[in-house]
Amino acid sequence: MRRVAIVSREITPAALIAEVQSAEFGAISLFVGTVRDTNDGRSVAAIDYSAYTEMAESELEKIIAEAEDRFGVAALVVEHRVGALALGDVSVAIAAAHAHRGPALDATRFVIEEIKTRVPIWKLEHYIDGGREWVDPSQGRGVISA
Amino acid sequence: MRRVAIVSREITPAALIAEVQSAEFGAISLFVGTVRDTNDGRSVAAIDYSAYTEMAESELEKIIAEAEDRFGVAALVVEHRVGALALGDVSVAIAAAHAHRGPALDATRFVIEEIKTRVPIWKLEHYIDGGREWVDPSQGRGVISA
Amino acid sequence: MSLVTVQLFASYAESLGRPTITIPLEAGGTVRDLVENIRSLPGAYVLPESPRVAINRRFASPDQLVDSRDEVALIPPVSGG
Amino acid sequence: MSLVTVQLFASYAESLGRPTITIPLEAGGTVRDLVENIRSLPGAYVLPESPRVAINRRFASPDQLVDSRDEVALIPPVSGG
Repeated sequence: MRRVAIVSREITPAALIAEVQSAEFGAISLFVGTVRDTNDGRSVAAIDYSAYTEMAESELEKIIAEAEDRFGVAALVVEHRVGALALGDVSVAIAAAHAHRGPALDATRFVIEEIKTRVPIWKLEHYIDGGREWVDPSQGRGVISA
Repeated sequence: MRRVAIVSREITPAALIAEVQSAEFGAISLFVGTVRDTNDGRSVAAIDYSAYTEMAESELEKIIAEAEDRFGVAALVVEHRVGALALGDVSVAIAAAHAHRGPALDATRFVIEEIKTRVPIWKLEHYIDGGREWVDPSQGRGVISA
Repeated sequence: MSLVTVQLFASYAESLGRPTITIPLEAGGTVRDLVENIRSLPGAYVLPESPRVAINRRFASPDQLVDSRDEVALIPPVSGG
Repeated sequence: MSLVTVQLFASYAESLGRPTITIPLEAGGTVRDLVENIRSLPGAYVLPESPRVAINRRFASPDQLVDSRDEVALIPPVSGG
Protein backbone atom coordinates (compact mmCIF):
# COMPACT_ATOMS: atom_id res chain seq x y z
CA MET A 1 0.00 0.00 0.00
CA ARG A 2 1.57 3.27 -1.17
CA ARG A 3 -0.48 6.40 -1.69
CA VAL A 4 -0.03 10.15 -1.55
CA ALA A 5 -2.65 12.85 -1.96
CA ILE A 6 -3.16 16.56 -1.69
CA VAL A 7 -6.73 16.84 -0.42
CA SER A 8 -9.15 19.67 0.21
CA ARG A 9 -11.32 17.77 2.69
CA GLU A 10 -10.83 16.76 6.31
CA ILE A 11 -8.06 14.22 7.01
CA THR A 12 -9.01 11.23 9.17
CA PRO A 13 -5.83 9.77 10.70
CA ALA A 14 -7.58 6.53 11.65
CA ALA A 15 -8.34 5.90 7.98
CA LEU A 16 -4.62 6.08 7.15
CA ILE A 17 -3.82 3.62 9.92
CA ALA A 18 -6.41 1.22 8.53
CA GLU A 19 -4.90 1.60 5.07
CA VAL A 20 -1.38 0.53 6.05
CA GLN A 21 -2.40 -2.03 8.67
CA SER A 22 -1.84 -5.70 7.85
CA ALA A 23 -1.12 -8.87 9.81
CA GLU A 24 2.30 -9.02 8.14
CA PHE A 25 3.31 -5.82 9.96
CA GLY A 26 3.89 -5.52 13.70
CA ALA A 27 4.42 -1.77 13.83
CA ILE A 28 2.55 1.27 12.59
CA SER A 29 3.86 4.78 13.02
CA LEU A 30 1.60 7.76 12.41
CA PHE A 31 2.52 11.42 12.36
CA VAL A 32 -0.18 14.07 12.41
CA GLY A 33 0.42 17.79 11.92
CA THR A 34 -2.25 20.19 13.15
CA VAL A 35 -2.87 23.92 13.08
CA ARG A 36 -1.35 25.37 16.23
CA ASP A 37 -2.68 28.43 18.04
CA THR A 38 0.74 30.11 18.29
CA ASN A 39 3.68 30.60 15.95
CA ASP A 40 6.78 32.64 16.67
CA GLY A 41 5.01 34.18 19.63
CA ARG A 42 1.97 35.40 17.67
CA SER A 43 -1.56 34.12 18.25
CA VAL A 44 -2.77 32.32 15.15
CA ALA A 45 -6.43 32.50 14.16
CA ALA A 46 -6.37 30.25 11.06
CA ILE A 47 -4.09 29.12 8.23
CA ASP A 48 -4.66 28.98 4.48
CA TYR A 49 -2.69 26.17 2.87
CA SER A 50 -1.99 26.26 -0.84
CA ALA A 51 0.03 23.96 -3.08
CA TYR A 52 1.44 23.46 -6.53
CA THR A 53 -0.66 20.34 -6.45
CA GLU A 54 0.76 18.32 -9.35
CA MET A 55 4.36 18.88 -8.26
CA ALA A 56 3.53 18.39 -4.58
CA GLU A 57 2.05 14.98 -5.33
CA SER A 58 5.02 14.13 -7.54
CA GLU A 59 7.50 15.13 -4.80
CA LEU A 60 5.52 13.16 -2.21
CA GLU A 61 5.68 10.11 -4.50
CA LYS A 62 9.46 10.49 -4.74
CA ILE A 63 9.77 10.89 -0.98
CA ILE A 64 7.87 7.70 -0.20
CA ALA A 65 9.86 5.82 -2.86
CA GLU A 66 13.04 7.03 -1.14
CA ALA A 67 11.64 6.00 2.24
CA GLU A 68 10.92 2.54 0.84
CA ASP A 69 14.50 2.28 -0.45
CA ARG A 70 16.05 3.50 2.79
CA PHE A 71 13.91 1.76 5.36
CA GLY A 72 12.24 -1.11 3.51
CA VAL A 73 8.83 0.28 4.36
CA ALA A 74 6.35 -0.89 1.73
CA ALA A 75 3.21 0.48 3.37
CA LEU A 76 3.24 4.25 3.47
CA VAL A 77 0.36 6.67 3.01
CA VAL A 78 0.57 10.47 3.08
CA GLU A 79 -2.22 13.03 2.89
CA HIS A 80 -1.71 16.79 2.98
CA ARG A 81 -4.67 19.13 3.16
CA VAL A 82 -4.99 22.48 1.41
CA GLY A 83 -7.55 25.26 1.80
CA ALA A 84 -8.73 27.24 4.83
CA LEU A 85 -7.90 25.37 8.03
CA ALA A 86 -9.06 26.25 11.54
CA LEU A 87 -7.14 25.82 14.79
CA GLY A 88 -6.66 22.15 15.61
CA ASP A 89 -7.44 20.96 12.08
CA VAL A 90 -5.19 18.21 10.72
CA SER A 91 -2.97 19.58 7.94
CA VAL A 92 -0.90 16.46 7.24
CA ALA A 93 -0.92 12.78 8.19
CA ILE A 94 1.73 10.16 7.45
CA ALA A 95 1.24 6.47 8.24
CA ALA A 96 3.99 3.86 7.82
CA ALA A 97 3.85 0.15 8.62
CA HIS A 98 6.64 -2.42 8.81
CA ALA A 99 7.32 -5.79 10.39
CA HIS A 100 9.44 -3.98 12.99
CA ARG A 101 9.18 -0.69 14.85
CA GLY A 102 12.53 0.87 13.87
CA PRO A 103 11.89 1.22 10.14
CA ALA A 104 8.28 2.35 10.66
CA LEU A 105 9.39 5.15 13.00
CA ASP A 106 12.36 6.11 10.81
CA ALA A 107 10.20 6.31 7.69
CA THR A 108 7.64 8.58 9.33
CA ARG A 109 10.26 11.01 10.55
CA PHE A 110 12.02 10.99 7.18
CA VAL A 111 8.81 11.80 5.31
CA ILE A 112 7.79 14.74 7.50
CA GLU A 113 11.32 16.21 7.40
CA GLU A 114 11.40 15.93 3.61
CA ILE A 115 7.94 17.47 3.29
CA LYS A 116 9.19 20.48 5.23
CA THR A 117 12.07 21.07 2.82
CA ARG A 118 10.93 20.12 -0.67
CA VAL A 119 7.19 19.73 -1.15
CA PRO A 120 5.69 22.87 -2.72
CA ILE A 121 3.05 23.70 -0.13
CA TRP A 122 2.66 27.09 1.53
CA LYS A 123 1.06 28.50 4.65
CA LEU A 124 -0.55 31.90 4.93
CA GLU A 125 -1.07 32.50 8.64
CA HIS A 126 -3.83 34.76 9.88
CA TYR A 127 -3.30 36.21 13.33
CA ILE A 128 -5.70 37.18 16.09
CA ASP A 129 -4.40 40.76 15.83
CA GLY A 130 -5.61 40.94 12.22
CA GLY A 131 -2.20 40.50 10.58
CA ARG A 132 -1.29 37.85 8.05
CA GLU A 133 2.03 36.40 6.96
CA TRP A 134 3.40 33.88 4.47
CA VAL A 135 5.36 31.46 6.61
CA ASP A 136 9.00 31.22 5.55
CA PRO A 137 10.98 28.76 7.66
CA SER A 138 14.16 29.77 5.79
CA GLN A 139 13.83 33.29 7.28
CA GLY A 140 12.48 32.49 10.69
CA ARG A 141 9.67 34.92 9.78
CA GLY A 142 7.34 35.42 6.86
CA VAL A 143 8.41 37.41 3.79
CA ILE A 144 5.36 39.65 3.67
CA SER A 145 3.84 41.19 6.75
CA ALA A 146 0.61 43.06 7.10
CA MET B 1 -2.87 14.96 29.50
CA ARG B 2 -0.83 12.05 30.87
CA ARG B 3 -2.30 8.60 31.22
CA VAL B 4 -1.13 4.98 31.15
CA ALA B 5 -3.24 1.84 31.33
CA ILE B 6 -2.99 -1.90 31.05
CA VAL B 7 -6.32 -2.84 29.45
CA SER B 8 -8.08 -6.08 28.61
CA ARG B 9 -10.31 -4.57 25.91
CA GLU B 10 -9.67 -3.47 22.36
CA ILE B 11 -7.38 -0.44 21.89
CA THR B 12 -8.67 2.34 19.64
CA PRO B 13 -5.69 4.39 18.39
CA ALA B 14 -7.92 7.25 17.25
CA ALA B 15 -9.12 7.68 20.82
CA LEU B 16 -5.55 8.20 22.00
CA ILE B 17 -4.97 10.78 19.30
CA ALA B 18 -8.08 12.64 20.42
CA GLU B 19 -6.87 12.51 24.01
CA VAL B 20 -3.54 14.25 23.36
CA GLN B 21 -4.77 16.60 20.63
CA SER B 22 -5.00 20.30 21.48
CA ALA B 23 -4.69 23.58 19.56
CA GLU B 24 -1.53 24.34 21.56
CA PHE B 25 0.23 21.39 19.86
CA GLY B 26 1.20 21.26 16.20
CA ALA B 27 2.45 17.68 16.15
CA ILE B 28 1.07 14.34 17.23
CA SER B 29 3.07 11.13 16.98
CA LEU B 30 1.36 7.78 17.39
CA PHE B 31 2.95 4.35 17.57
CA VAL B 32 0.80 1.24 17.27
CA GLY B 33 2.04 -2.30 17.87
CA THR B 34 0.01 -5.15 16.39
CA VAL B 35 0.10 -8.95 16.43
CA ARG B 36 2.17 -10.05 13.46
CA ASP B 37 1.62 -13.28 11.56
CA THR B 38 5.30 -14.30 11.64
CA ASN B 39 8.03 -14.24 14.27
CA ASP B 40 11.52 -15.66 13.89
CA GLY B 41 10.37 -17.47 10.76
CA ARG B 42 7.44 -19.24 12.46
CA SER B 43 3.80 -18.67 11.52
CA VAL B 44 1.99 -17.15 14.47
CA ALA B 45 -1.67 -18.03 15.10
CA ALA B 46 -2.33 -15.85 18.17
CA ILE B 47 -0.60 -14.32 21.19
CA ASP B 48 -1.53 -14.33 24.87
CA TYR B 49 -0.28 -11.21 26.63
CA SER B 50 0.06 -11.20 30.40
CA ALA B 51 1.39 -8.60 32.81
CA TYR B 52 2.32 -7.87 36.37
CA THR B 53 -0.31 -5.19 36.06
CA GLU B 54 0.42 -2.98 39.07
CA MET B 55 4.15 -2.84 38.35
CA ALA B 56 3.60 -2.47 34.59
CA GLU B 57 1.45 0.61 35.16
CA SER B 58 3.97 1.97 37.65
CA GLU B 59 6.85 1.48 35.15
CA LEU B 60 4.79 3.08 32.38
CA GLU B 61 4.15 6.07 34.64
CA LYS B 62 7.89 6.39 35.27
CA ILE B 63 8.64 6.12 31.55
CA ILE B 64 6.26 8.88 30.56
CA ALA B 65 7.57 11.09 33.37
CA GLU B 66 11.08 10.51 31.98
CA ALA B 67 9.85 11.30 28.47
CA GLU B 68 8.37 14.54 29.77
CA ASP B 69 11.69 15.46 31.40
CA ARG B 70 13.75 14.60 28.34
CA PHE B 71 11.56 15.92 25.54
CA GLY B 72 9.22 18.40 27.21
CA VAL B 73 6.22 16.41 26.06
CA ALA B 74 3.34 17.05 28.42
CA ALA B 75 0.67 15.14 26.47
CA LEU B 76 1.44 11.44 26.42
CA VAL B 77 -0.96 8.52 26.62
CA VAL B 78 -0.04 4.83 26.60
CA GLU B 79 -2.29 1.78 26.55
CA HIS B 80 -1.08 -1.82 26.52
CA ARG B 81 -3.51 -4.66 26.10
CA VAL B 82 -3.38 -8.04 27.84
CA GLY B 83 -5.32 -11.25 27.23
CA ALA B 84 -5.80 -13.38 24.13
CA LEU B 85 -5.04 -11.36 20.99
CA ALA B 86 -5.67 -12.41 17.39
CA LEU B 87 -3.56 -11.60 14.33
CA GLY B 88 -3.70 -7.90 13.54
CA ASP B 89 -5.02 -6.90 16.97
CA VAL B 90 -3.47 -3.79 18.52
CA SER B 91 -1.31 -4.73 21.51
CA VAL B 92 0.07 -1.30 22.36
CA ALA B 93 -0.55 2.33 21.40
CA ILE B 94 1.46 5.40 22.36
CA ALA B 95 0.36 8.94 21.49
CA ALA B 96 2.51 12.01 22.15
CA ALA B 97 1.77 15.63 21.30
CA HIS B 98 4.00 18.68 21.36
CA ALA B 99 4.19 22.13 19.83
CA HIS B 100 6.86 20.78 17.45
CA ARG B 101 7.41 17.51 15.62
CA GLY B 102 10.88 16.60 16.92
CA PRO B 103 9.97 16.12 20.59
CA ALA B 104 6.70 14.33 19.73
CA LEU B 105 8.54 11.81 17.53
CA ASP B 106 11.41 11.41 20.01
CA ALA B 107 9.05 10.78 22.90
CA THR B 108 7.11 8.08 21.05
CA ARG B 109 10.26 6.20 20.11
CA PHE B 110 11.65 6.53 23.64
CA VAL B 111 8.48 5.11 25.20
CA ILE B 112 8.25 2.04 22.93
CA GLU B 113 11.96 1.26 23.40
CA GLU B 114 11.63 1.52 27.17
CA ILE B 115 8.50 -0.65 27.18
CA LYS B 116 10.47 -3.36 25.40
CA THR B 117 13.16 -3.44 28.08
CA ARG B 118 11.54 -2.73 31.44
CA VAL B 119 7.77 -3.06 31.56
CA PRO B 120 6.74 -6.44 32.99
CA ILE B 121 4.56 -7.73 30.17
CA TRP B 122 4.97 -11.11 28.49
CA LYS B 123 3.98 -12.78 25.25
CA LEU B 124 3.07 -16.42 24.84
CA GLU B 125 3.05 -17.07 21.10
CA HIS B 126 0.88 -19.80 19.62
CA TYR B 127 2.02 -21.10 16.25
CA ILE B 128 0.12 -22.48 13.28
CA ASP B 129 2.06 -25.75 13.72
CA GLY B 130 0.53 -26.19 17.20
CA GLY B 131 3.65 -25.13 19.14
CA ARG B 132 3.79 -22.37 21.73
CA GLU B 133 6.63 -20.35 23.13
CA TRP B 134 7.26 -17.62 25.70
CA VAL B 135 8.93 -14.88 23.74
CA ASP B 136 12.35 -13.96 25.14
CA PRO B 137 14.03 -11.14 23.22
CA SER B 138 17.14 -11.55 25.40
CA GLN B 139 17.62 -15.05 23.93
CA GLY B 140 16.49 -14.46 20.38
CA ARG B 141 14.11 -17.38 21.04
CA GLY B 142 11.63 -18.33 23.74
CA VAL B 143 12.73 -20.08 26.90
CA ILE B 144 10.15 -22.85 26.78
CA SER B 145 9.22 -24.65 23.59
CA ALA B 146 6.46 -27.11 22.95
CA MET C 1 13.31 34.44 -28.75
CA SER C 2 10.39 32.52 -27.27
CA LEU C 3 7.80 33.13 -24.58
CA VAL C 4 7.86 31.02 -21.44
CA THR C 5 4.85 30.73 -19.17
CA VAL C 6 5.82 30.68 -15.49
CA GLN C 7 3.50 29.66 -12.69
CA LEU C 8 3.63 31.67 -9.46
CA PHE C 9 2.43 30.62 -6.03
CA ALA C 10 1.86 31.95 -2.54
CA SER C 11 3.93 35.06 -1.66
CA TYR C 12 5.34 35.31 -5.20
CA ALA C 13 1.89 35.27 -6.82
CA GLU C 14 0.73 37.83 -4.29
CA SER C 15 3.68 40.18 -4.76
CA LEU C 16 3.70 39.96 -8.56
CA GLY C 17 -0.09 40.18 -8.57
CA ARG C 18 -0.74 37.22 -10.89
CA PRO C 19 -0.77 33.40 -10.80
CA THR C 20 1.12 33.13 -14.10
CA ILE C 21 3.49 35.38 -16.02
CA THR C 22 4.80 35.18 -19.58
CA ILE C 23 8.51 35.88 -19.92
CA PRO C 24 10.57 36.36 -23.10
CA LEU C 25 13.68 34.16 -23.26
CA GLU C 26 16.48 33.85 -25.87
CA ALA C 27 16.87 30.44 -27.50
CA GLY C 28 19.28 28.45 -25.33
CA GLY C 29 18.26 30.46 -22.27
CA THR C 30 18.77 28.91 -18.82
CA VAL C 31 16.91 29.00 -15.54
CA ARG C 32 19.33 31.76 -14.45
CA ASP C 33 18.47 33.85 -17.53
CA LEU C 34 14.76 33.34 -16.95
CA VAL C 35 15.02 34.52 -13.34
CA GLU C 36 16.98 37.62 -14.41
CA ASN C 37 14.24 38.46 -16.90
CA ILE C 38 11.60 38.09 -14.20
CA ARG C 39 13.44 40.53 -11.92
CA SER C 40 12.38 43.50 -14.07
CA LEU C 41 8.70 42.95 -13.20
CA PRO C 42 6.95 45.04 -10.52
CA GLY C 43 6.80 43.09 -7.27
CA ALA C 44 9.80 40.94 -8.14
CA TYR C 45 11.71 42.40 -5.16
CA VAL C 46 10.12 39.49 -3.27
CA LEU C 47 12.45 37.03 -5.02
CA PRO C 48 15.53 35.94 -3.07
CA GLU C 49 18.98 35.87 -4.71
CA SER C 50 18.47 32.35 -6.07
CA PRO C 51 14.79 31.47 -6.12
CA ARG C 52 13.97 27.80 -6.59
CA VAL C 53 12.61 26.99 -10.03
CA ALA C 54 10.79 23.84 -11.06
CA ILE C 55 10.78 22.56 -14.62
CA ASN C 56 8.27 19.87 -15.43
CA ARG C 57 7.56 19.46 -11.73
CA ARG C 58 11.19 18.88 -10.72
CA PHE C 59 13.57 21.30 -9.06
CA ALA C 60 15.95 22.68 -11.70
CA SER C 61 19.56 23.89 -11.45
CA PRO C 62 20.45 27.47 -12.53
CA ASP C 63 22.22 26.12 -15.62
CA GLN C 64 19.34 24.00 -16.86
CA LEU C 65 18.00 25.01 -20.28
CA VAL C 66 14.40 26.23 -20.48
CA ASP C 67 12.14 25.34 -23.40
CA SER C 68 8.94 27.24 -24.08
CA ARG C 69 7.01 23.96 -23.92
CA ASP C 70 8.26 23.22 -20.40
CA GLU C 71 5.98 23.51 -17.39
CA VAL C 72 7.87 26.17 -15.42
CA ALA C 73 7.18 27.39 -11.90
CA LEU C 74 8.83 29.64 -9.34
CA ILE C 75 8.79 27.94 -5.95
CA PRO C 76 8.68 30.19 -2.86
CA PRO C 77 10.23 28.85 0.36
CA VAL C 78 8.04 25.88 1.23
CA SER C 79 6.25 25.65 4.57
CA GLY C 80 4.03 22.60 4.38
CA GLY C 81 3.44 20.08 7.10
CA MET D 1 13.87 -16.62 59.71
CA SER D 2 10.78 -15.31 57.97
CA LEU D 3 8.62 -16.35 55.04
CA VAL D 4 8.57 -14.23 51.91
CA THR D 5 5.78 -14.50 49.35
CA VAL D 6 7.08 -14.24 45.79
CA GLN D 7 4.89 -13.64 42.74
CA LEU D 8 5.72 -15.54 39.57
CA PHE D 9 4.69 -14.70 36.02
CA ALA D 10 4.72 -16.08 32.50
CA SER D 11 7.42 -18.74 31.86
CA TYR D 12 8.48 -18.74 35.53
CA ALA D 13 4.95 -19.38 36.79
CA GLU D 14 4.54 -22.10 34.19
CA SER D 15 7.83 -23.84 34.97
CA LEU D 16 7.44 -23.66 38.73
CA GLY D 17 3.77 -24.58 38.41
CA ARG D 18 2.38 -21.82 40.60
CA PRO D 19 1.61 -18.08 40.49
CA THR D 20 3.09 -17.50 43.97
CA ILE D 21 5.65 -19.29 46.13
CA THR D 22 6.55 -18.86 49.78
CA ILE D 23 10.26 -18.87 50.47
CA PRO D 24 12.06 -18.98 53.86
CA LEU D 25 14.67 -16.25 54.29
CA GLU D 26 17.08 -15.45 57.16
CA ALA D 27 16.69 -12.06 58.81
CA GLY D 28 18.86 -9.61 56.84
CA GLY D 29 18.53 -11.74 53.72
CA THR D 30 19.09 -10.10 50.35
CA VAL D 31 17.61 -10.51 46.90
CA ARG D 32 20.59 -12.75 46.06
CA ASP D 33 19.86 -14.99 49.07
CA LEU D 34 16.19 -15.18 48.12
CA VAL D 35 17.01 -16.26 44.57
CA GLU D 36 19.39 -18.94 45.86
CA ASN D 37 16.64 -20.32 48.07
CA ILE D 38 14.24 -20.42 45.12
CA ARG D 39 16.74 -22.44 43.05
CA SER D 40 16.05 -25.56 45.12
CA LEU D 41 12.43 -25.72 43.89
CA PRO D 42 11.38 -28.06 41.07
CA GLY D 43 11.19 -26.15 37.77
CA ALA D 44 13.63 -23.48 38.94
CA TYR D 45 16.04 -24.52 36.17
CA VAL D 46 14.13 -21.93 34.12
CA LEU D 47 15.77 -19.11 36.06
CA PRO D 48 18.77 -17.45 34.43
CA GLU D 49 21.96 -16.74 36.38
CA SER D 50 20.68 -13.39 37.64
CA PRO D 51 16.91 -13.22 37.33
CA ARG D 52 15.39 -9.78 37.70
CA VAL D 53 13.57 -9.28 40.98
CA ALA D 54 11.09 -6.54 41.79
CA ILE D 55 10.50 -5.32 45.34
CA ASN D 56 7.45 -3.16 45.89
CA ARG D 57 7.05 -2.84 42.10
CA ARG D 58 10.58 -1.60 41.47
CA PHE D 59 13.53 -3.51 40.07
CA ALA D 60 15.85 -4.44 42.92
CA SER D 61 19.62 -4.95 43.04
CA PRO D 62 21.06 -8.31 44.24
CA ASP D 63 22.25 -6.69 47.47
CA GLN D 64 18.91 -5.15 48.40
CA LEU D 65 17.45 -6.43 51.68
CA VAL D 66 14.15 -8.30 51.56
CA ASP D 67 11.50 -7.89 54.22
CA SER D 68 8.66 -10.37 54.63
CA ARG D 69 6.16 -7.51 54.23
CA ASP D 70 7.58 -6.50 50.86
CA GLU D 71 5.72 -7.19 47.63
CA VAL D 72 8.26 -9.41 45.88
CA ALA D 73 8.15 -10.71 42.31
CA LEU D 74 10.45 -12.59 39.95
CA ILE D 75 10.41 -10.89 36.55
CA PRO D 76 11.02 -13.08 33.47
CA PRO D 77 12.60 -11.43 30.41
CA VAL D 78 9.99 -8.90 29.30
CA SER D 79 8.50 -9.00 25.81
CA GLY D 80 5.74 -6.43 25.75
CA GLY D 81 4.98 -4.03 22.94
